[in-house]
Amino acid sequence: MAEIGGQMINARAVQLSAEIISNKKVGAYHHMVFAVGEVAANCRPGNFVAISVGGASSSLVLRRAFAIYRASLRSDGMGLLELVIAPQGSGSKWLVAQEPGDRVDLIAPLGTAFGIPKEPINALLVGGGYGSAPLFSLAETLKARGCRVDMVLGASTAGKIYAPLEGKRSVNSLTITTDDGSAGIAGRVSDVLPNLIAEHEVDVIYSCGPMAMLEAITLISQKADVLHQCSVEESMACGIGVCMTCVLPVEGDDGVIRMTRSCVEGPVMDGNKVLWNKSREIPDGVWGK
Amino acid sequence: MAEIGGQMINARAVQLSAEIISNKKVGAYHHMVFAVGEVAANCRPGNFVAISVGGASSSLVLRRAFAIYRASLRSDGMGLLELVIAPQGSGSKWLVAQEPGDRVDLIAPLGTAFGIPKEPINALLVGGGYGSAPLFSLAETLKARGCRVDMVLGASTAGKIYAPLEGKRSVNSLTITTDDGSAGIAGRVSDVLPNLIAEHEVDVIYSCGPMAMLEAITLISQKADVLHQCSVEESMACGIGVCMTCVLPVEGDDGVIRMTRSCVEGPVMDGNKVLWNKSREIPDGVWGK
Amino acid sequence: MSINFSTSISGAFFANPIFTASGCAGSGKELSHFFPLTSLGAVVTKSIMIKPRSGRATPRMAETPSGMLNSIGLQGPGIDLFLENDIPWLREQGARIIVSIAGESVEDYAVLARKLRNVAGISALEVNISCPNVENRGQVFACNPDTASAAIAAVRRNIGGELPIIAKLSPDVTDITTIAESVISAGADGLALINTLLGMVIDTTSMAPKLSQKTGGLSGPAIRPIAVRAIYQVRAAFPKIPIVGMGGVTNGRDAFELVLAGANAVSIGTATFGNPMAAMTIKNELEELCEARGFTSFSDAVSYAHRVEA
Amino acid sequence: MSINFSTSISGAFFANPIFTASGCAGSGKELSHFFPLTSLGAVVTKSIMIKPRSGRATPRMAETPSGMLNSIGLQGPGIDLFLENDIPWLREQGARIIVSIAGESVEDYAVLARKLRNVAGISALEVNISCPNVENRGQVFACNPDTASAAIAAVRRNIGGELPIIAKLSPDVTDITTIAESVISAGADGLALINTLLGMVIDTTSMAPKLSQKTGGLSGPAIRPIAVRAIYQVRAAFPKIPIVGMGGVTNGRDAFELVLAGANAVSIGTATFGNPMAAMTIKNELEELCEARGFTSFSDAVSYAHRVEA
Ligand SMILES: Cc1cc2nc3c(=O)[nH]c(=O)nc-3n(C[C@H](O)[C@H](O)[C@H](O)COP(=O)(O)OP(=O)(O)OC[C@H]3O[C@@H](n4cnc5c(N)ncnc54)[C@H](O)[C@@H]3O)c2cc1C
Ligand SMILES: Cc1cc2nc3c(=O)[nH]c(=O)nc-3n(C[C@H](O)[C@H](O)[C@H](O)COP(=O)(O)OP(=O)(O)OC[C@H]3O[C@@H](n4cnc5c(N)ncnc54)[C@H](O)[C@@H]3O)c2cc1C
Ligand SMILES: Cc1cc2nc3c(=O)[nH]c(=O)nc-3n(C[C@H](O)[C@H](O)[C@H](O)COP(=O)(O)O)c2cc1C
Ligand SMILES: Cc1cc2nc3c(=O)[nH]c(=O)nc-3n(C[C@H](O)[C@H](O)[C@H](O)COP(=O)(O)O)c2cc1C
Ligand code: FES
Ligand code: FES
Repeated sequence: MAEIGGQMINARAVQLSAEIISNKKVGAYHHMVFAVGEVAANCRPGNFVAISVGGASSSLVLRRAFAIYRASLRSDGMGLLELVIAPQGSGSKWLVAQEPGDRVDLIAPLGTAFGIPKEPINALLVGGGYGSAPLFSLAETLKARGCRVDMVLGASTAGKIYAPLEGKRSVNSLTITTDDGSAGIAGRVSDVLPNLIAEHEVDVIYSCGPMAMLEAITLISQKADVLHQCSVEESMACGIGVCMTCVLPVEGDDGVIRMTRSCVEGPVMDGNKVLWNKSREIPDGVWGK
Repeated sequence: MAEIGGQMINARAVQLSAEIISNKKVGAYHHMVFAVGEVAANCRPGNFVAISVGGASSSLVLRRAFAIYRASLRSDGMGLLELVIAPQGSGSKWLVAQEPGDRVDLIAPLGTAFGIPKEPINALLVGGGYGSAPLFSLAETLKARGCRVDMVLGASTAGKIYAPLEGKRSVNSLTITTDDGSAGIAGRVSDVLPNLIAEHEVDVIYSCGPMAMLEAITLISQKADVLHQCSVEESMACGIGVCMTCVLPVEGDDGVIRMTRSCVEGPVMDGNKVLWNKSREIPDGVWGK
Repeated sequence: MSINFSTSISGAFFANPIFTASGCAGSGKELSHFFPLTSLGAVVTKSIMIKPRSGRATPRMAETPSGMLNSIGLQGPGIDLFLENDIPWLREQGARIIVSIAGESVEDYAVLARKLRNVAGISALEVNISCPNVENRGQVFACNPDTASAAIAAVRRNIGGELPIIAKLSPDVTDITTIAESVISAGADGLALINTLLGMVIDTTSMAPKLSQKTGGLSGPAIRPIAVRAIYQVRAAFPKIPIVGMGGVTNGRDAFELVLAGANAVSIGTATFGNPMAAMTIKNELEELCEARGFTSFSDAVSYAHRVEA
Repeated sequence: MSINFSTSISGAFFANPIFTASGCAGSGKELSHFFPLTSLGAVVTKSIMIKPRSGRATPRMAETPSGMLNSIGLQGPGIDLFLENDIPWLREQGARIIVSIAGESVEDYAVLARKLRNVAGISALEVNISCPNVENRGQVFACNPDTASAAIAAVRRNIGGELPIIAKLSPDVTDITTIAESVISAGADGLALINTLLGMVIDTTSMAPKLSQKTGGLSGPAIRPIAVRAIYQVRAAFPKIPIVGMGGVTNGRDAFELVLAGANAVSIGTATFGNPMAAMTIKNELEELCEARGFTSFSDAVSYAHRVEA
C-alpha cells in the first residue's frame, strides 16, 4: 500500500506549443481558443491544462492551471481547446494579453474527469465564478446520455457569471445567484441548492468553484444524501504530480485519509471524501502524521 | 575636490512612456522609432537613452542603454527618437520583439554629447557595429558647421555594417572594413585610419564602438597627434549616476586619475584621458586606491 | 481619512517610512533631478570610509534572474570630503539624512563616529558591518557576533549624544538573531535588514567569473523572501527594536510585505536602477495599501503579521 | 566528434551528468510519462524517512520572483514501502538510482543506512541533512559542523560496502566550506550543493505568512548566483571532492555555469515544474555547449572557471 499509489498522470497528457486562435473579453473573463491538434479528442469534462506564463524572460517560474471549458476536434482535423480566464495576478494577466497568432506552451489534458453515469440520472451542476467553465461541456455529455441537467451559477456580481448562450441551451434550467443581487437571486448558490435538489430529484451534484463553496455544497449533499463530484482548486506548482504542493486530506477507498495530490488524483474528487474543514491543517488520523 | 564632482546627470533627462512608431529589421539590426514629444529637441549626438525591458512580470531588473541614432522634433510637434538595436541577449531581444503601438518606459537624453567645434575642422568619424548609430546625426551637425566629414565603419561582416542611404549622404567619404572581407576592405578600422588621417588632414576623430576598437584608435590618434572623442560602452545598471557600476579609470583636468562614471561623465569622453590598457583593473595612481 | 504615515527610529522622526538604500542613490544629487529629496522619509547615503576609495575594478556588476550582483567596493570620496560637500548639499535640500559608514577595522568605525559626532543635520547613523575586517583574515564583521558587536561598540563609545545607531546586518549567517542580539547588546538602537547575499556569476563565454572580484552582492526581488524571513525572525526575537527593512522592494505591495514582517521603515535599493521614481511610486502605493487595509496609523501596520488571532 | 559526456561520483558511473533534484521528480513515475528515465544520468528520489510522512499542511508553496518557496515537509511513504514499490519499479525502468534519505535524529540516519545497505541497483546515497534535529532544539543538521558530521558518520558506519555517500548541504550557513570539511572528514564521498534557502512570503491580503509553516525553502533561478558561489567556494577548498550541483538551473547555459564552477553533475529541480522536459532540454544544450567550447570530455569542463591563465 504505497501512499502515492496506482494513480498516475493522465495517460493522454501531451506537452505542445499551442497557437492562440482567438481571445475575447466576455464580462469579467477572457474566452480564449487554442489550436492543439488531436489532443482535443482526448480531453474530458473536468480535465485541466497547465500553461507556461510570462514569456522568454519571465520571472514567473510556475505553470498556471486552467479548467477546460470545451474541446473539439473539427472534421478538418483542427483541434480546438477553449478556456475561460479570469485576469487576476501576473500570470493570468499575461495570458489574456496574448494575441491570436501568439503561441503558448501547454500541457493537456491533465487530471481526472467528471464521472459520467451509465444510467440517465438527474444531475445538478453548480459553478462559482469561472468555475462554470468545465460545466457546460459536462452538461452536453450528460444530456447526450439522457440525463436531466439543471444548473446553478453563482458569483459576487453579474459580470462574473460566465454563462454563454450556447451553453445555456444544453441545460434544462439555469438558476443564477449573485452576492450583490445584480443578476438572478441575491445570495449564494448554497441558499438555492436544497430546494433545487428536492424539486428536480437530483441524484448527483457536479460542482466547480472556490473551495469554500465546495465545502458548503458537500454539507448540503451529505444531508440530502446525493453524490457530489467536485473539481477542487489547490495551488499547483507542477500540475503533473511531482511536487506535492497541491494536496488535500482525502479519505481513500480503504478508509485511510491521505494528503492527496489534486493534480493527479483530482481535480475532480468525491466531495464527501474530502476533509474540508481540515483542509488547512493535517487532521488527526492522516496517514503519516 | 569631491570625487563625484560637479558633473551631474544630463539636465534635460526626462522619464516617459514612449510609443513605438516603427520597428524595421535592417541587416543584423532593428531600426526603431519612438514618439517622445518635446524631449527630442533636447537630444544631442552622443547622448543615450535607458529603456526598461521585459514587460510587467520580467526577470530583467535593469534598464538597457542605447545610443541615440537620430532625434527630431517635427513641425507638427511630434518628437521622434530613433535607435539602432542589435538583438543580443534577453533585453535587446525583447525590445526588438515589441510592435508599433506598444509602449516602453524610456529615460532620455542621458550622458554627455560629442563636442562640436566652433571652427570648420576636418573630422573623421569611426564606428564599429551598431557604434555607427550616433555618428550620422553627428555628421549632419558637423557638416552644418562647415566641417569636412569622413567616415569609417567596421564590423565582423557585411550585415553588421549599419549605414543607411540617407546617412551616407551627409559624409564626404565612407570607408568600410569587414573582418571577413564580405564588404569594403578586409580588415579592421584601425588598419585604414593612419592613411585616412593623413589624406584628409584630420583634426578630430570621433568614435563609437567596442572598447578594444576605441583603445586601438586612441593609440593611433596619439601617434598622429589628433584629438579623439569617443563614446565608451561600459555595463550600466542605472544609467543615471547612482550605482557606480559603469566606471573607467580616466585622468581628470587636474591630472588625477579617478574611477569615472561613464553614464554621467560619459559616454563621450576624451579618448586620450582614458587608461585603456588598465580598464579591467584599478591602475596604480588612481585616486583612492 | 488620511493616515498618519510618519515613522520613527529610536527617537528620530521621519515624515514617511520610505528611505533610499545605502549605495543605491549616491548622495542624493542624481535622484533630486527626478523628485525633491524632502519627499523621502530619509536619504541613506552610500557607505563612507575614512579615506577616498577607488572601489573595485570593472566588471562590477552582473544581472541575474530578478536581481543583480554588484562588487562596487565602496567607491567614495572619504569622510572629510563627504562632510565638506555632500552633507551641506543635502542639508540645503532640506533632506532627512542617515549617514552610512563602513570600516576595515574596529578603529576605523571609532574614527568615523568621532568625525560625525558633532555634525549637524544628521538623523541617524547606519553602520554597515558587511565589510571585510582586515585584522581578522578579511572575515566580514557582520558574520561573527564578536566582531559585529566590537564594531558597534566602537561607534557607541565615540558617537556621544543622541544620534541613533542602526546596525546593518548581513543575511549570510547561520542565525541572524544571534548577530542581532550581539549588536543590540553592544548599543545598537536599531537594525537594518538585509544587506546583499554573497553570489557569483560565471560568464559561459569567457568561462571565468564575470565580476573582477569573482563574487558580488546579490540584491533585487530575487532576495525578497530572504529579507522578509530575516525581518520576521528578528522581529519575533526582539519585539521592540526599530528595523529598517530592505531587499527587493519594487512596489507598494512589496514594501507592505516587509512592514507586516516587522519593518518600521523600508529602504529602496535596486528598484531605483530600474526606475528612478521607484521610491516615490512605492511611497504612494504603500500609503494607499495601508489605508485600504484599514490602518489609521502606519505604525499599526508594522509587525502586523505577527499578531495572534483570538 | 562527439564528446565523452559521462561522469562519475566517487566510483559510481553515470552516462550523462544531468540528474533530477530530490523532491522535484517524485520517484520518477510521472516524468517517465514524458521521457524514458534511462536518458537521465540518474533519478535522485524524494528524500525518504523511516516512517510514512503526511508532510505539512497547505498552503505549501508560494511563487516568488524567479523562484518559489516550498514547505512540503518531506511527505512520503516511509522507507519500507519505498523499497517495496519505488525501487523495484525504478530498477525495472533501467534507471540509475540515487536514493535520498532524511532523518530527525542521528539514529534515524543510521537506521535508514542499514535498511539500504543491501539493496541492489542503487548507485549512490544522498543524505539530506537540511532537516530539523529533534534532539537539538530543531536546529537543522546541516547548519552546524558537529551535527552535520554526526549524521554523515552514522550513515558511513552503517552503510558498509561501496555505496558512495553524497552529503547535501544547506546554503544557510556563515561558511559552507566549514560544513563541507566536517562532512568530508566524517566520511562523505561527495557533496550535493545546494539545498533551498530559508525564506518567507507574507500574503498582503490576509496579512499573515502565506505558507502554513510560515517559512519555506527558496528554489529556482533566483538562487542560482548563491549556488554558483557555494559550488565555487567548496571546489576551491576541496579540489577533488565530487560535487552534484543544483540551484536554479533552467537551461544548458545555467548547467554549464555550475559545471564551470565545479559541479561533476547537475540536478534539475524547480525547472521541471515549469517544464516536464526540462532535464532533457538541459542535457542536450549542455552537451552542445561543452562541444562548442571545444571540450572533448565533459570532465574537462568541470571546474574550468578555476583555471589559472598562464
Ligand atoms: C485545477 C485548476 C483549475 C483552474 N481553472 C481556472 C480557470 O478555468 N480559469 C481561471 O481563470 N483560473 C483557473 N485556475 C486558477 C489559475 O490557475 C491561477 O491560479 C489564477 O489565474 C491566478 O494566477 P495568476 O498568475 O494570475 O496570479 P498570481 O497571484 O501571480 O499567482 C501566484 C501563484 O499562486 C497561485 N494561485 C493564485 N491564485 C490561485 C487560485 N485561486 N487557485 C489556485 N492557485 C492560485 C498561482 O497558480 C501561482 O502559482 C485554476 C486553478 C486550478 C488549480
Ligand atoms: C552607452 C551605451 C550605448 C549603447 N548603445 C547601443 C546601441 O545603440 N545599440 C545596441 O544594440 N546596443 C547598445 N548598447 C548595448 C545595450 O545597452 C545592451 O547592453 C545590449 O543590448 C545587450 O543587452 P541584452 O539585454 O540584450 O543582453 P543581456 O546579456 O541580457 O545583458 C545582461 C546585462 O549585461 C549588460 N551588457 C551586455 N552586453 C553589454 C555590452 N556590450 N555593453 C554594455 N553592457 C552590456 C546589459 O546591459 C545587461 O545589464 C549600448 C550600451 C551602452 C552602455
Ligand atoms: C550597487 C549597490 C551598491 C550598494 N552599496 C552599499 C553600500 O555602500 N553600503 C551598504 O550598506 N549597502 C550597500 N548596498 C546594499 C543595499 O543598500 C541593500 O541593502 C541591498 O541592495 C538590498 O536591497 P535591494 O534589493 O532593494 O537593492 C548596495 C547595493 C547595490 C545594489
Ligand atoms: C517542492 C520541492 C521539494 C523538495 N524536496 C526535497 C527533498 O525532499 N529533499 C532534498 O534534499 N531536497 C529537496 N528539495 C530541494 C531541491 O532538491 C534542490 O536542492 C533545490 O530546489 C534547488 O534546486 P532548484 O533551484 O533547481 O529547484 C525540494 C525542492 C522543492 C522545490
Ligand atoms: S501540482 Fe505538483 S504534485 Fe500536484
Ligand atoms: S550606470 Fe549607474 S552610475 Fe553609471
